Amino acid sequence: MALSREQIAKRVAMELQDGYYVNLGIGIPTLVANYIPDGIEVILQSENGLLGMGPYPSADQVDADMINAGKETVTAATGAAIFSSAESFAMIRGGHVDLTVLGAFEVDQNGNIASWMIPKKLVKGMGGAMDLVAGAKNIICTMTHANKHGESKLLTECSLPLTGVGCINKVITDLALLEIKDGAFHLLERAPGVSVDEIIAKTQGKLIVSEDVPEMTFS
Amino acid sequence: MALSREQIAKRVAMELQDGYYVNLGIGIPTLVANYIPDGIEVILQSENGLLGMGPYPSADQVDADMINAGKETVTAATGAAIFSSAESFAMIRGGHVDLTVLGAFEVDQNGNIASWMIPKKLVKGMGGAMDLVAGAKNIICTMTHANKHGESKLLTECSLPLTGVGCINKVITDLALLEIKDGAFHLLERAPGVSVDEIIAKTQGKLIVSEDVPEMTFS
Amino acid sequence: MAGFDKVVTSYNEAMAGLEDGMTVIAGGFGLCGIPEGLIAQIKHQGTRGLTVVSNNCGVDGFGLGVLLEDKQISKMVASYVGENALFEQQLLNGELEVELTPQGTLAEKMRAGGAGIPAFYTATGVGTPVADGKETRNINGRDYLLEPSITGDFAIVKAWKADRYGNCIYRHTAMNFNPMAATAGKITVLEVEEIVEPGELEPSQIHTPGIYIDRVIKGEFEKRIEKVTTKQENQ
Amino acid sequence: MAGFDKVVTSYNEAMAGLEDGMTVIAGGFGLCGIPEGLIAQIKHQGTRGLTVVSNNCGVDGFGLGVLLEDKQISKMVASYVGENALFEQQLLNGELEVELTPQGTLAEKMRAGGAGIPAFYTATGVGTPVADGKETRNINGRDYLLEPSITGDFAIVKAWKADRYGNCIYRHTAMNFNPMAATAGKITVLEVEEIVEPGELEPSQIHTPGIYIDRVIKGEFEKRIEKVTTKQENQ
Repeated sequence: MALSREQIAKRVAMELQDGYYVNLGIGIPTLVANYIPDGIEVILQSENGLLGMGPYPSADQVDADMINAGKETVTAATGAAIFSSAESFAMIRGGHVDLTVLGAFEVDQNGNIASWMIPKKLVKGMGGAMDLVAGAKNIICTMTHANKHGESKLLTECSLPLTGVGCINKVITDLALLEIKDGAFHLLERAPGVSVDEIIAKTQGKLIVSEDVPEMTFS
Repeated sequence: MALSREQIAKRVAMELQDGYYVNLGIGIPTLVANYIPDGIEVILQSENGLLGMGPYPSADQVDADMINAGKETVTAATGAAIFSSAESFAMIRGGHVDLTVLGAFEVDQNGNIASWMIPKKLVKGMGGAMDLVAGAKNIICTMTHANKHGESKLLTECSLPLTGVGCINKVITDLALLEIKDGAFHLLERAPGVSVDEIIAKTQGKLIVSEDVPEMTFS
Repeated sequence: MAGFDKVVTSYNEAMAGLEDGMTVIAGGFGLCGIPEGLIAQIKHQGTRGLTVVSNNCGVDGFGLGVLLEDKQISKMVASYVGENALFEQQLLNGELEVELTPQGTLAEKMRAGGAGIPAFYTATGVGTPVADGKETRNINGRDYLLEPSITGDFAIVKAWKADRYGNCIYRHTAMNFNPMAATAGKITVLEVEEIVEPGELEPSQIHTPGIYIDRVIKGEFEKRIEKVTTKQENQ
Repeated sequence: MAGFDKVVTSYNEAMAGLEDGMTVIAGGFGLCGIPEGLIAQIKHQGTRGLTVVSNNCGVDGFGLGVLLEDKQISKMVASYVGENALFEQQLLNGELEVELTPQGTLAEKMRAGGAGIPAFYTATGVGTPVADGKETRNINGRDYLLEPSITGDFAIVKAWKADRYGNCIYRHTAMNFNPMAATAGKITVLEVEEIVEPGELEPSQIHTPGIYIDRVIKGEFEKRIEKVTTKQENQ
């Protein structure tokens, strides 16, 4: 069965390593913070200028001057640092963030990503996404494998205007975990109960499938 | 009579205006701080990262962590700010310093300055001088009018490697105050008791002399 | 001390000299850390044909969004302009031009503008619509875009505390774009919650040194919150 | 918490991985704000063929000057290298290469290196020997030089207080080049006067966020002063 948003977030969280600085995008990526495995510590970077983002505040802790990049009220964790947008993107652009998790409309077998602009629809802007994909060492893209019409979002070549070129390493969808390398998607894990055939059917880009594709586990 | 170092500094200080941010170079320029006219306030910038340089400390205030760009121990004035070298030169390069006063080996009638390198002598480095001359809105150069052999240091064209191109507006020497514009030195004031003829004799570059050149006053 | 007493007491003085067609750089991220009173003054003055450079354009009826009501903005340079129906409408009508700029590139363009760096290279945007019309250059095996810096006729900035020299500190994440905006205005106006005596701010803890600041005014802030999220709701 | 406990207790651990021929970026201005113990460790390790990037090269017998004694530095990138007889001698002998770089350009090259900006334009040095071999480009009517950024295999940095995450603050003008150096090392090692508990440093007052820092060590500092100047002597 296809993964829920929470299950996708949970699987992403298993990719975290002790000591990682991580930037989580809006949507499913934000949920990853709820599933950080026991025994490891990661520090969350929010690109509006916060390193060490804590949980949401209690009602009486809400402070208009303490928000994250999604403009939600948050808290600062113990040991946090706060700085300007220029400093924040110096960190990002300079490759100091270990992992970035973000959503997308499309990714392709060459690691290109389209996530910000659908022609003929109103363009709201790229925010920090282009900087994040250009700067991060290691990017995980979270998305549904296909759109609501059943059309694949894992493509030979992105059809929408790009956010970044050749920058995505890993995709975690509601159906599968795939690595992108050498011009192809490599199917590494499938969602519990999802068949390899379904993933093949819903992947338009070049897909490499090994003999035995394990089901995901979540712990 | 030729001005003393202190008199040059005193004449430079009369160019200060209320509200100026000023960077004073090493040597004679440093002395300018001792002659800031009554009734005006200037803030001294030191390029190692101090805006609001105060006087030298008393012996028991000396602090190894509080120095100026000349590596002398100093104090911070009330209302000072301290920052990194990158921030300091952002100020300088960005044209936020109102006046820079520095020494030179040579200046020429096109406003070029040579102040850091004498071929065949050991080169110690340009420090912040190139950044200062490229960034300042307004630069006063202090120097002796001629070298110890009587050779002019106000030239048609600098003979030494340059520190900056077309950047010097004003020169205050031991003999005169001159403005540089339109490819010439314009003699505006002479030191008390120094004749126009002596200044003409000791200025190799193109010199414009008006009919009546007043003597400097110091108040 | 006249030369360094940058405190003004009226918003008319604070924004004196702002003229039609000028470029205004504004600090803030969404509605966080925005110079509310200075924006209101621009609305009040009715200045038109403005190019506004800011990460966002506020929301309908608050923040920079209020300058849309009388069509005072002709061009917006921003990274994200959602949450604003009037913006959308003026954009579709062709009454408003928008130049979308990646957030980190926008921050760096402001910093570069203030720091006398006319242009810099960045990998951000290579191979995307952002690269259209820009030089792409390969440096050490990777492609980069040449991005010009930004300066403004005015910068409007919100800080927490400032002294009369304009030295200031920001509060929490209300810092955001404010420090860069502060450096990039020909005239930079700072609106603060509190004016303190010189010396109250520790010199090495000052976020923006006063050299960048031309005028300081004490404001009153509503500090509207875009998305109140709390533990109870979300966890 | 292992992942973020960056504190090491020996200088061997602090400088582990430094190899012959590497580039080391060092904070400090003259003898002010220099990582004394880390420099001593490099001397102790005997690493050779180093390229050292720092505003100055210390003095004879102190600061980076001690690395000259056993000829460990093969190239120095600096803005000012006076006050050092051994430096002079090795330079004249051809044992040492020097790349003189304007102070502001040097600071910006380090910042750019840490910030993922491969190159930027600056007016500093146009028409001077610094421009030799570099691209000069006219932008909006003024000439600028293209300056590439600098990164190092190691950066050695001195701060006042840090927590185990590497968040730190500098003391007075001992800040100088340290914040930029901190961002520009593949491995950045921080030597501090005091290690504090996480949370003791106010988040918005941290000068260098810990993300840039790989190792933290508590040092003992002599803090030698180059020019003691006092009121009595001078006024």
